[in-house]
Amino acid sequence: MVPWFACSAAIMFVAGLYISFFVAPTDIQQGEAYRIMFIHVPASILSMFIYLVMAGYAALGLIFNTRLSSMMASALAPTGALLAFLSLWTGALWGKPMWGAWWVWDARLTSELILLFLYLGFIALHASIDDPRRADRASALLAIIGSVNVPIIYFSVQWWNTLHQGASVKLTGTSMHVAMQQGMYTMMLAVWLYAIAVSLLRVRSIILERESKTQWVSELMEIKR
Amino acid sequence: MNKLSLIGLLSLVIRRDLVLAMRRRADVLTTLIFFIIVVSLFPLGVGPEMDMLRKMAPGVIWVAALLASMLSLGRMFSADHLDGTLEQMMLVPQSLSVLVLAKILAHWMVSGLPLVIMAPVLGLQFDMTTQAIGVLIVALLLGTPILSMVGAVGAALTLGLRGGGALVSLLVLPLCIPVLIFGAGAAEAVVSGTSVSSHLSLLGALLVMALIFTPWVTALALRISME
Amino acid sequence: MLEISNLACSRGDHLLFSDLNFSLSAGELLQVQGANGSGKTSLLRTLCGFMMPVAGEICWRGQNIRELGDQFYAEMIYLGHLNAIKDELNALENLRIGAGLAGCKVDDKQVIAALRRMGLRGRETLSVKVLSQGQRRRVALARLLLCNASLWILDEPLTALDVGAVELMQDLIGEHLVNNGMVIYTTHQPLEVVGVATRRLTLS
Amino acid sequence: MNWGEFFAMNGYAWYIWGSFGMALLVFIVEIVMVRHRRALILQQLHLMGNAEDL
Repeated sequence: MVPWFACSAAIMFVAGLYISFFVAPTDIQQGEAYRIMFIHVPASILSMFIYLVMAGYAALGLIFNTRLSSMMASALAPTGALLAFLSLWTGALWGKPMWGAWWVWDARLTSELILLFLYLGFIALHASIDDPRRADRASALLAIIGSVNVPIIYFSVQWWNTLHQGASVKLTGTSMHVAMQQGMYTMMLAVWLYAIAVSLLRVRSIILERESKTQWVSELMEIKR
Repeated sequence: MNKLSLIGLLSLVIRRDLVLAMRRRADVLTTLIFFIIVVSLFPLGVGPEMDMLRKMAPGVIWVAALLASMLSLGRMFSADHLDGTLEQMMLVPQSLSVLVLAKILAHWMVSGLPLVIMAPVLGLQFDMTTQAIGVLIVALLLGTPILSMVGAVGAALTLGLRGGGALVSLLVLPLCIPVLIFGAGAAEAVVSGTSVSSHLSLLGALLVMALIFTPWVTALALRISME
Repeated sequence: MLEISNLACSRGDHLLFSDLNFSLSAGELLQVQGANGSGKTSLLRTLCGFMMPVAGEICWRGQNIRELGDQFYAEMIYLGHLNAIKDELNALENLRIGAGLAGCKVDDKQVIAALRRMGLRGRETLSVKVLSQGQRRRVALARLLLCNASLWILDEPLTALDVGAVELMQDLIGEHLVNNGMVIYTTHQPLEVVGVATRRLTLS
Repeated sequence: MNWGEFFAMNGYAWYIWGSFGMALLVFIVEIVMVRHRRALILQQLHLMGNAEDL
């Protein structure tokens, strides 16, 4: 399954990049810089979505004690963390020419930063517990707590921000050009497929690692040898 | 042989933890002194202009309180874990959540309450108005128990791990952001003349929510960690 | 009354034992044997509900202990490798709290009687810090006397005990069994209780 | 539109290519890491398999 997702991700990336750089016209207000959005928006949305999926898998693993879903959760975490980082990075690079600042203490930005910390906490907790079953269960609990807290943090930061400074910057250009939309969707799909491919690849490694003593892996090894 | 009631268990554990803390007074004092030192370092770092200090005082005190409470989190369960008392605690015939709540309350009395008591003095150092100090105290009273509760979850999750201290900060600090925002915001609202009560009521709501969920989650985390 | 069926336990991803079946009824003594790492402690910890079994179930009076929860805990007492004793407190305080955690209210007279029974006369109010390892173990064992739990789960109860204390333990276990108690324990030292046939369970 | 103009991006070159470059870097690094991990595990499994044969 992995090659299929990987190939389609690659195709989508090429198509998406083509549309975003050659087809989509220059934005009137933002100039060329808006093209960063083509990578920024998919990365941000996916980083949040992956967290939800991860917390969901973790909860499944915690409640029904299924090993595969816990492994899926731990396979998703690094990808999510990287996408969160990417979202912050591209956001900063977009913010500098647009807002004149690398960083603004806006609710969205702060939540994304916290999201990155939650991912890092999940990974660090999982990595520092030797017993894999305890690691799965402890980090699952953390993921669930985190998913409860993200909305609280989002609203509290938003509230704090609106008290501090009147006008927070909103995304401009509500009515997007068709080509822009197409570019965005294609890139979104590409990142999506990429995330699936790379997590599947990772979960395969994790399964091999964890099940190395069971029968079927050694049988697999016989075949490969 | 009488059975111990729920309240009996609660007070037993609180009394036990307080006695233990009193016999290890140095630990309690370390947290408090750390708090005072961190707050006192800020004017040295940013300069002694009174206007600026007055403005940043609530934030500084809150951040210092947050850091100080992180400092004492490691001790919450680890000593009991090392000598086996925690195993016995998991076998209480009453709900583990109640026991955890007792431990959290004891932890707050030992590490949170001294900070609240110390805060007005530090507020005066930063030339805060009496009214602002009053609000700061109320906010700290509402907020520091939440820090203990959220911290308990982190402490339970990282129980017995190497490098647990740094890890617990990584896990807990991001979750404490709302407390920090509303806590510091309340005192700042006094300065800027906006509504204080909304901040405090939000803080109160957070406290109630934490009171309901965190003992239960901490108990669950302890069960996971003890396995 | 305690029934274990098809129990399987693992530590991490490593399977310790599987398909373990035994039952224990009132007045019976069970010694769990096995080499280091064969899962003796894990078995006891699973019986206490600390660890989740991979498969199988543990029933107390016909009900799974997971469902019983507090009711089961009220009837059992567990003594692990660790003494669960605080250095900062004295023997009396330690026991009062220990009994409280086990869910029973005791007064100081009972505690002192228990400590004297364990041969700690005159050391009741000494800080545990100054007691020897064996004496600490005795303090921990005194908890068995304070709560009338019917099931005793003892992990290496004889560690650090001298000959006199081992004999004392044999007497205590004997009394408990006569009163329709149940004892499960692990040990590397011989422990013979007069008049009771020790059942043995060997883990491999 | 010639290539020089395209890469200049109307003066936003740093920002845009910084973003997409970092994205590319992140993806490549992640893929390399995952592949490396897999290779390590397979190697280890081979070692263990061989050890059992001996």
